[in-house]
Amino acid sequence: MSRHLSYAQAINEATMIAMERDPRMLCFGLGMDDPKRIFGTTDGLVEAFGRHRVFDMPTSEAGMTGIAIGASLDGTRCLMTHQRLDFFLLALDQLVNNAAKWQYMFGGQSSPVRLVIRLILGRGWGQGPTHSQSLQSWFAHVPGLKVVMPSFPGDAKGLLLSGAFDDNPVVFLEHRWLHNLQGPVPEGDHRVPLGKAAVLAEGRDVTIVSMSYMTIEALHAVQFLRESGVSADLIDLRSISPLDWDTVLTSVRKTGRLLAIDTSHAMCSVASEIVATAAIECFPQLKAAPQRLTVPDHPSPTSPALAEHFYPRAENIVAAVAGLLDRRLDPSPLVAARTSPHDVPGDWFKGPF
Amino acid sequence: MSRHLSYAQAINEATMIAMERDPRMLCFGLGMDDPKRIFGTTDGLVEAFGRHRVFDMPTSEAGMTGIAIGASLDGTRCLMTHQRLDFFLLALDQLVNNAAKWQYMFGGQSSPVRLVIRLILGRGWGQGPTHSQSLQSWFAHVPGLKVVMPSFPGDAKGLLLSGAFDDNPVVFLEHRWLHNLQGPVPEGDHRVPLGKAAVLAEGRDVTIVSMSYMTIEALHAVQFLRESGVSADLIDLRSISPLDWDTVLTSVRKTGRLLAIDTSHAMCSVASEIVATAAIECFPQLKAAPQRLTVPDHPSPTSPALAEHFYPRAENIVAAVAGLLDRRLDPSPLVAARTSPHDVPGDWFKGPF
Amino acid sequence: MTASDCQAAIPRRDLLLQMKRLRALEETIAERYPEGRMRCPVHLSTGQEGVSAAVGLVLRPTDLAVSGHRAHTHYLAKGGSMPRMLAEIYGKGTGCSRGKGGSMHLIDESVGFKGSTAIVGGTVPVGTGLGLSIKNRGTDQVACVFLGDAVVEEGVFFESVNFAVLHRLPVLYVCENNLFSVYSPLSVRQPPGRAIHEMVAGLGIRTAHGDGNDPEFVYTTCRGMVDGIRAGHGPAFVEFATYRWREHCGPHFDNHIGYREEAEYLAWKERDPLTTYERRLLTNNVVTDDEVTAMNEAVATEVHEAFAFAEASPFPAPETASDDVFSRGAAS
Amino acid sequence: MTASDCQAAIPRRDLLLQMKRLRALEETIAERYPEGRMRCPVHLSTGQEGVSAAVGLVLRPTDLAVSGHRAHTHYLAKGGSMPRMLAEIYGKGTGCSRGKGGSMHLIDESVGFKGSTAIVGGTVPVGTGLGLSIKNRGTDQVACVFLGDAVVEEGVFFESVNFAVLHRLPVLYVCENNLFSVYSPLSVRQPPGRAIHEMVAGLGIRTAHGDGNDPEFVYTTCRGMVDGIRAGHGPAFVEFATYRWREHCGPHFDNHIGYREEAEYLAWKERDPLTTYERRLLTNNVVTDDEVTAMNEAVATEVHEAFAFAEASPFPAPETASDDVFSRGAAS
Ligand SMILES: Cc1ncc(C[n+]2csc(CCOP(=O)(O)OP(=O)(O)O)c2C)c(N)n1
Ligand SMILES: Cc1ncc(C[n+]2csc(CCOP(=O)(O)OP(=O)(O)O)c2C)c(N)n1
Ligand SMILES: [Mg+2]
Ligand SMILES: [Mg+2]
Repeated sequence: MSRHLSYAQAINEATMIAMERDPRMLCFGLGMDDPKRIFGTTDGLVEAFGRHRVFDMPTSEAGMTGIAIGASLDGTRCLMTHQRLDFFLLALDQLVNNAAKWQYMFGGQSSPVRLVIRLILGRGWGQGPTHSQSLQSWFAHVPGLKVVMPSFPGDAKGLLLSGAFDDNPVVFLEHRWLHNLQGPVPEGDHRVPLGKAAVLAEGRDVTIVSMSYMTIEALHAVQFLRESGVSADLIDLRSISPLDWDTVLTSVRKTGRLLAIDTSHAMCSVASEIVATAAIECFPQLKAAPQRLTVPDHPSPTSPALAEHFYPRAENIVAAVAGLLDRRLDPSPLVAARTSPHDVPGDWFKGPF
Repeated sequence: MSRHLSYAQAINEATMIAMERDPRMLCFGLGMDDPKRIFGTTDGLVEAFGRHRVFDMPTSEAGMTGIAIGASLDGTRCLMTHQRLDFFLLALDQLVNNAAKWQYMFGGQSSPVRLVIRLILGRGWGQGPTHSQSLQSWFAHVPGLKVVMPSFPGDAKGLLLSGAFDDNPVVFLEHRWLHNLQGPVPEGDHRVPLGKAAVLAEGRDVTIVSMSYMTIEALHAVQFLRESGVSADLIDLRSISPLDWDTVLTSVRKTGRLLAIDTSHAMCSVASEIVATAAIECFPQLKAAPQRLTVPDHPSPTSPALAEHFYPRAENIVAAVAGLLDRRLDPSPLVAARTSPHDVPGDWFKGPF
Repeated sequence: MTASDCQAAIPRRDLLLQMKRLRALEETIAERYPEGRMRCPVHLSTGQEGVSAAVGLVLRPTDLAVSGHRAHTHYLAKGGSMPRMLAEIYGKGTGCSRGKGGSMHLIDESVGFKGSTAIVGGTVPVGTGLGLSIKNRGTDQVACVFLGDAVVEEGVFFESVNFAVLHRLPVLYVCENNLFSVYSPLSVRQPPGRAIHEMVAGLGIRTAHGDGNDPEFVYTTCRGMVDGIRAGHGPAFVEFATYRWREHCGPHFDNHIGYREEAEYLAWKERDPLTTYERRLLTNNVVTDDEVTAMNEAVATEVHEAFAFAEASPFPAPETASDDVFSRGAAS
Repeated sequence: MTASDCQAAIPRRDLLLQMKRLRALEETIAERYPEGRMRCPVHLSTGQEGVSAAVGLVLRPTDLAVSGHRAHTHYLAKGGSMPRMLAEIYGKGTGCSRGKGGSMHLIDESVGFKGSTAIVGGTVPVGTGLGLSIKNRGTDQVACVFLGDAVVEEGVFFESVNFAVLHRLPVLYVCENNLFSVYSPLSVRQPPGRAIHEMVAGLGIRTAHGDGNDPEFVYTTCRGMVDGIRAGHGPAFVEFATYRWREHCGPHFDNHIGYREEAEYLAWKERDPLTTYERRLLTNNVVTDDEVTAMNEAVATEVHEAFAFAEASPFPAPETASDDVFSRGAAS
């Protein structure tokens, strides 16, 4: 059965189920049990499972990541949350030199590292340069990590549960602008396999590959394109690593045209990887130069006046597709239909973070 | 005037010149003034400039990076060295959240961050999973950083001097297998501009883009190809960020065939970026699917029996070019000509690190 | 200098005036934030002004300082421009960081404020590095690092202090212990019985600690430490007990949401560094009622003008969004 | 239990035997390394065996341990397989990490050795996390973290100890202070007058310290701490003075290259934990000459056989290079 829940509620429900299924699993992070409950995603956890399993922690991102790794090596699954990805840069040594390599460097003779790290991607209301980084390409570059970026509540639940019961470190990237998004969420121990993309729309003319919040923008664009007589495959990656190349490349071979969208900068991005792999693998079928759409090559500025043009939106997607098809399309109705200010995801977002 | 020096000597000479030119500049890192002098690269520095300007440090990679940033903001240039890139993962918060963003997040109202960070890339003699990472794509993904990977002594000197006198943070990646490489090195304050690639060979059939130690392998391959009647453009990137797109794309437009070589894993790599950008920018001129050559998608194993096939070598480059041209080429003479074991760069390398 | 000289040297009226400026600014931000025109996170220091004001008066304009996310009062107390700070919070092109940084990324190098950033602990080594450079230049400047009680949980704090002690750097670490990190009390972050200053003393640094609500105590304590630093005695760490009145981030009060008690807040408010100090100076005839009125007016005008400036300033031109990724400084 | 009971409980012959095993293994590696068949960095612990041997005997097989780059003797003392460790150093498929890890990445979970890694300080939080899990499981196991004097310069060390104290985790931190990090003396890394155990005590952890050349002292000190940990008293930190006889990495002596004095080395060698302890046990008639001879023979045989195993073992098949990036463990 499937009801509508918000993305935050879906994460909450997945966590509840995982914690119930594995009575030793731990949940921790700054503010884990504080009044805000990490944007509602950890509501009710400490009440259900107690302070020994659900706890706040010192501001020690590196140490706590290593502690999570150690606990997991003794059979204690850990789910750790950081309110911004940006804070987790302090812990990359532990993630990359330990978590990602532990199986490999001990030749598979070790217990598994059963660790999910939730990292929230900030945007809007002046989050600025140190609260809005989106480093999926870094994580994807590292062998031994699994990386997911769900766009919808159902996938958030399903990927979090699959991650929690995977025997490898999983980086779970959730976009702040998705927390309030409503959608159908299956009940119970619903799993979405790691490494499988979702095809959200099917078409002939172009393949659009997207992730996380950008998939929402892409959905608007695809609808507009459809109304303009352009039919698109829209692939929501869900998993960044392993990446579902079958689905992506099959679509590119069919349409011959690719637009890869990313929440980060272009250089060495996931979008670049998708363009590169498509060029390598689908060269004979390509009908036009593949394209990518990313944020510009500078940090996110704080002023709303500067941030306004930083993030690509549906109209930019339409424009890119128009370029791929060498057609004229006027996306201004998309812009005109918008009601909330550009620096908030919707009226529910009251700032300040 | 130009004499032959080793790559390590070239780094040493550049450092000497920079330290002389700027009497406030500091040089520090673990083992900076120890008997080994960081593979000889810091010979004579402490004797010439004293312990106040050239010093060893606590094993505190994160803190010392922030300290370097702070000193530079007060007008004190810093050159910091780490004996392996892998150790520097501890300092990424300081590099990315501070050094890279400092100019931008203060709207250009700050003093410059004048900081060069030398990171040595390990390989061979069982360096294994935690002593051989090559994360140029991470650095290149971050706006605000400059990244160089010189392949030859002259460029090492010229890029280190340009980096030292640049007004931005520069990551200088030097491959352990290059330290003993001999080559012409101009005397004096020789600068190689950041952001300019070098064209090492000119040809019609294929563009090979390479970096760091892989350029040495590529040179062997290009010579073999020439003898086999295949003429290649060989572009040595030197700078990874900013990347010299003009040179790369002009060549790809000319030859229509691209092989991008990398010292790291494929996913979200610099090689992927080059393939992607070429596909986007040079699509009409491409005659064959572009290719890339990287290390496989697992950490570097320690056992020589396992490491043997981890690193691509000249014969793999030849094979990739053969594929691009749809020709048969037998690179076995290249392999047969080799004398030293595969896990050392030459007889000078005595291990253990 | 005798103890009474030192007493005599306390700039009492400046302490009061400075606290008034900081309080008025923070409270006016709180008042106007709900208008939705300051579109970035703000971390207000209402209640903690005693520390900022005193440290700011101990430091000279040539001294350097860095801070973290809660930096408004550090910035102002160090001499930073109020209009430019406010313009920054409004996202305007006249902002101290030209709209790129917002409330958490403030700078004014003309008065030695070298920057505040938003990563907990992130500027501790940066400030330490300022000290390294000062030491090498051989001046008697001091680098001041403002930090919260959560910062001492970050490893980089220990790395920085260890280096400062090792090299006897002229750095003053000022820890404002306000008992909380966001909504997390000390009890979930640090062991029972921990005194931060004692733990830090174990690294070999000189320390002092005491009541952050008493600006004269803060002033004399820091003054003593800074004199020692200028005299080459190496770094010092001072911890002051204080309390943040409003919510962690944003303009509201939040004693009702469950992480702390209204009573606790009221007890601290009772010991308000500003009003208690004003009473004390009036009682002791250091200032007169008229002088206080004049101060209040001057402060109100300053704050009013700063808001007027911020509001009237234009937004930065969109095409400036990509400026300043790299330094414009010419290569030398 | 009285002090004399505790004395009586010291496993003297085991201490001697264990030190002999560790010494023989390290020295044979040193002897044979120049053959060029152990093609990975090796960090030998010759001279430091007193600590490893004693801690290994204090710990139970069910206790857990982690270590860093210099881990051979920790691994063996915890009960790790000598042949499989050597095979690992030879890069063989029979190695404890099947050739993936080499000398710096050792594991033997069957005896509770949960892994050693090469990043300074990298396993300190990992060992602390083992303690968290043990505590939650409610057993009386102990997690032991071996570390060097440079590790306490890494921020993650403080973060880990702070958390261990906060949550009263069953963790024993064993610091072998051998005065150097590679070629860098303590004087360039930590302030003069610093006693590591004192600094760490500031975090609120129980500490002890003393002579690492006296295996009985190490044994009784750690035994006391571990008993306390098992009784729920929370973590402990012990520091032992010791000395690495050979070069930092590799098989040679390096007292001539300029970073330390031959005389210093000789003074420490004079106090060799192995030979002095052997003399002491002989003098006190705890062991006889014949027993010592038998021990020596047993150790020589064990080491010989371990080398024979390592040398005879096949290299791993090339296609296994890509195995084990991810865990094979079935998803549950
Ligand atoms: C590395 C990092 N972790 C977490 C955060 C989220 N965060 C922002 S402010 C803050 C509280 C810090 O507390 P404290 O240092 O005591 O300063 P206070 O807010 O009390 O002034 C936290 C945890 C952050 N910005 N950076
Ligand atoms: C993070 C990091 N920095 C630097 C190194 C290089 N390194 C390898 S071993 C070592 C010495 C560590 O000294 P100590 O902890 O005292 O151990 P010892 O070698 O004396 O046993 C160093 C600095 C490293 N491996 N990791
Ligand atoms: Mg606080
Ligand atoms: Mg040591």
